[in-house]
Amino acid sequence: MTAALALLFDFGLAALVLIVATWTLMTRETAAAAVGFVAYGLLLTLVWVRLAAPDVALTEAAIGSGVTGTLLLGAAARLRSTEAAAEAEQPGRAMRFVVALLCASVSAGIAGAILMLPDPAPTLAPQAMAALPSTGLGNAVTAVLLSYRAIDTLLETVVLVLALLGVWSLAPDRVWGGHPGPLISSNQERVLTFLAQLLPPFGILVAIHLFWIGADAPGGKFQAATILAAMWILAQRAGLVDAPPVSRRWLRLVVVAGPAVFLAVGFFGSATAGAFLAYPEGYAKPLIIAIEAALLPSLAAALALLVAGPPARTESR
Amino acid sequence: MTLALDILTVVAVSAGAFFFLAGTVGLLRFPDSLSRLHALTKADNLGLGLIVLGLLPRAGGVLGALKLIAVWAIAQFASAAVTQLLARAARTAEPPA
Amino acid sequence: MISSFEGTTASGFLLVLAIVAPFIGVLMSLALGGRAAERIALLLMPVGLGIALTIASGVWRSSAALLYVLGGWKPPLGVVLRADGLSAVMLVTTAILIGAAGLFARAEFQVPRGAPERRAPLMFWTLLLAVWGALNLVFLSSDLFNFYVALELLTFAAVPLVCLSGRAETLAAGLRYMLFALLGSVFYLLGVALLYGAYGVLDVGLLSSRIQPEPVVWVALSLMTAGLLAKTALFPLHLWLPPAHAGAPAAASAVLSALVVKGSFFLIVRLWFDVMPGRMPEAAAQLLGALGAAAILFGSVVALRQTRLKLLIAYSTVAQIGYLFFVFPLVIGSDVAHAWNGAAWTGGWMQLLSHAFAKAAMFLAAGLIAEAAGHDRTAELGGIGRALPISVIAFGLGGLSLMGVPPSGGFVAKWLLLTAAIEAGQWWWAIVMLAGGLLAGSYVFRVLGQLWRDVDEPLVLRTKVSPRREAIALALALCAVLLGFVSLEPAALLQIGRTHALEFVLR
Amino acid sequence: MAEFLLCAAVFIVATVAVGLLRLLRGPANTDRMMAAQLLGTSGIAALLLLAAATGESAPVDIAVALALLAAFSSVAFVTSASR
Amino acid sequence: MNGAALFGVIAAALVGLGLYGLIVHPQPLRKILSFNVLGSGVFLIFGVVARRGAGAGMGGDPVPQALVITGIVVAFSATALAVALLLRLFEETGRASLRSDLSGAGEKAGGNS
Repeated sequence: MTAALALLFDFGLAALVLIVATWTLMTRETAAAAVGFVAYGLLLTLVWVRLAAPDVALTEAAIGSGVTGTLLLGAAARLRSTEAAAEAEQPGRAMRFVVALLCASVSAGIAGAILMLPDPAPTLAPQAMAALPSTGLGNAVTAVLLSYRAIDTLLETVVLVLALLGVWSLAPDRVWGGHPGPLISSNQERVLTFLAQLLPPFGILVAIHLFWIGADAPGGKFQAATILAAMWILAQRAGLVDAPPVSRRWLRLVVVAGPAVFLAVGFFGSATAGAFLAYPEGYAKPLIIAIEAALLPSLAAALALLVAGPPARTESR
Repeated sequence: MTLALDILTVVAVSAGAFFFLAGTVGLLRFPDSLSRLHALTKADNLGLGLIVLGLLPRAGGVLGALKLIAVWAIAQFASAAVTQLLARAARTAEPPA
Repeated sequence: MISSFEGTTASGFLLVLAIVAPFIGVLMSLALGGRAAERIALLLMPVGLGIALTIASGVWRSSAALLYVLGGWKPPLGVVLRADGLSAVMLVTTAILIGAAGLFARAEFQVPRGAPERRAPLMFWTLLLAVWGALNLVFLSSDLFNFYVALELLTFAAVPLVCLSGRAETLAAGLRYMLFALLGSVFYLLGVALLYGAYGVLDVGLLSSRIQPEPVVWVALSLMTAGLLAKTALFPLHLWLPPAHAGAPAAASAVLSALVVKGSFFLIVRLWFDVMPGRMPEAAAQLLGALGAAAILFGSVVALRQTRLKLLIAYSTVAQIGYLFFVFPLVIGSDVAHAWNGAAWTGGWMQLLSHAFAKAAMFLAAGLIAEAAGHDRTAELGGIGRALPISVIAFGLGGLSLMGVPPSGGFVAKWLLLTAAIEAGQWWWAIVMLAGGLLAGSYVFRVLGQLWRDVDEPLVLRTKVSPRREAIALALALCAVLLGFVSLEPAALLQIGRTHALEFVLR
Repeated sequence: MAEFLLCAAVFIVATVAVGLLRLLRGPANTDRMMAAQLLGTSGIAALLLLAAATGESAPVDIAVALALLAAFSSVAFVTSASR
Repeated sequence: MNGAALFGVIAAALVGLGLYGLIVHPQPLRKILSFNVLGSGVFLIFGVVARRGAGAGMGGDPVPQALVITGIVVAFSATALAVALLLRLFEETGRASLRSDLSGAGEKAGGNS
């Protein structure tokens, strides 16, 4: 009974995902497509729960749908005037048919490959579980991210820093060092101000909660950082706070601190535990938590600043 | 006692589900954006509220219950504000005929 | 399975340093800002070169790959870094070219003492370091997902370099580059997902011992190869390259054309020679060769029609990349017992190296010419040969190597590939190579003719060009030529670390 | 009891599936955003029911995050549209 | 058909859909959006692979799950950089098109994208 219900749920969910994705890609108006993408992200969150991947579900809810959706919604609104001109550039019907055929065959090939995957599936779950006690953690995903494959995570934080540098590098020279985003006056919308005052305390609590349980339960720094970033963006949008100028030393130190601490712990490991990014026996958990604590503000700042965009003005509020 | 709590769960969750249904029907059937928004608010407030109420006895501990209440509270405040914002956006999108 | 890893070798820690040092530079540059970025970059360049040379000599002396087990976790759970002969050669080349680009760029991206921080210099130096770190990761990692992270690092560092000037056409070029690169890496990642699903490992060594020729593998490898081809800009996926490479600052163009496109090519080689050694289907090898041939012919013909110097050089990159892909039909198609010592293998790598030096030299020379003349329209550059002889000679020497004129690195490369093609009985590639050489000759000499042309009124230079910068371009061009004099004995370095792969080929 | 809760979750997601017609039909993007908002709320409800049915706590945390971010998305929609 | 296989097929379809959008849509923003759908399909394949590898008391293999988390963050960074590029292009030219970007570059051939 329960299994049948679950399968029913899965089928319904899968159909919804497919319908919303198709509509999002095919609809005429880009702003509508961006709204569709937000809905699509919400549905994917449910899919990740069904795939027994709660850590990913949290990340998808926070980043995939939440912050990416914001980015796309904002860009679609800015670019509305260019929609009509782009329409004319669409390839002809025959061309689209050929492309559709090509994409369908790619899909078919991938689907075939997935269905042909061996059974029982090869897995690292037992090894990840067996090694878990030595990390002192209870969440195997966190152990993968910060111990077994810590190099990926370290470099990924560098990716975020590089993306931020890339976005900043797009600033016109005359406003270099200035504030990102447009100037927003405070008290423009009373409701918005109210929301931006009310939600962040909740957000900070939730972020701390997610961060804290991340060592042993689904959650962790990425998810917590995204929620913090979202709260900061909210306050910026409401005009409560201004995005800081990118030349501020403290801002740069916050962005850099996380990866820097990560690297430092890595080198500490090569001195004390025999390998770069290894943790000395018994000190794994505190060191991992130290890394995560340093990463949390760095990631939050980087994510929020990525959404805010390149420096655009020198005048502050 | 457990039976009473179970009954509470069943009743509240069913009522909550009903309000979700009502909200959805309203969202689909109502003629203009503002009345649709009204329907949405019903689902948001009452639907989620009743489900949270129904699940409270099964939350398993104070922290669990607190989390449930937090979900409801956040959704509540957010939806109140968002509804106003969306209403304003809807009014500017389609001015009254 | 784990026991098949011997663990970290002596001086393995250098592999970590080679990757991490540039990124430490990036973080410090951002934190300190202002003039610090340039100093940090210039300070790291000799350090990085030293690390690369030490790794190379370590590989050479021990005749075995260097290994470093990160975090003490051996595969399949953990990630190892591995430096074989190929990695060593690429590390050293990269360190030299990054250093040259850095020295060259000092004049352009210097911040005067006490001046406020400026955007372009800060970004140039940090991104140059980031490109370096990302390339070193590509060369040293031996984990499929870690490769993906490396590819993304490379994209995020390279795209902003393209748009550094902020002009509208470079923004469009950068956006197009970005979209191609993203599509490429997502396809690569798709293949990784399928391979992990089939074998449950990501490490190259473990995977190569488990992988079987079965449908899932073919789907995965073709998706990954297609994605990497888009990043390598192999015809017909080359559309993004010319505007991007032509629009970047000269020093950045040099790095992008000489090194960045080679990063994804390097991964294609890793896939087909390390993950799946000697098992590329004949048809796929011929297809890659055919695309390479098309790239040579198409790129060269379009280069011939260019009216701007930097675009011409960029299209010539499209053509020269084509030669690299002859490695697949020639190595896989030839007698397997000779495959690894085969002329094609050495020729392919020789082509990669000589093109890297020649192309860097040409972009730097073109940058100086454009700086001095204020534009790079070849028709209006008459007389520049008299004003900037060294730059034009550097350009010409690089061109000779592209054509394959003896005695240059390009000649040796093309000669080896040519003989391999004939020995393998695949004479059609030889015809394409000869035609490509002739076409390269036409576009190089056409431009040289325009640059040396005598004009009645002498060309007025906008700025003075420092002889030191001309010397850097010339030195790189000479390197490309001198590669032709190097005995091929060190080519054995390219074989080091291939032994476990060799067993598969010989079986 | 678990089955009842699961049934309720399935029911709510099914109603949302119908509600998503509003996303497809529009006409204004505000209507579409309302549909997304309703989807968010029902997703939260479904997650809470799922958590109660299975006894896991993770879905509740996801629901909390969703509640915060659903509001955030709507604000992003309104502020970007009004700019 | 179990849940993992079902979502595997859906993931393959999402990849195809995203690829189609990426090729066909002329507007860069739609291409970026399509890239995100394509990416989510790829991540779902990892999710399916992870689910199939459930064992040792875990609902899924934690390694691919961790890879997806890294992937989602990278995809977001890519989206942010691409959107910033696009908006700057729009500010500079008033257009948001990849077409005719070579008009000022004096190029005749090869611009047949």
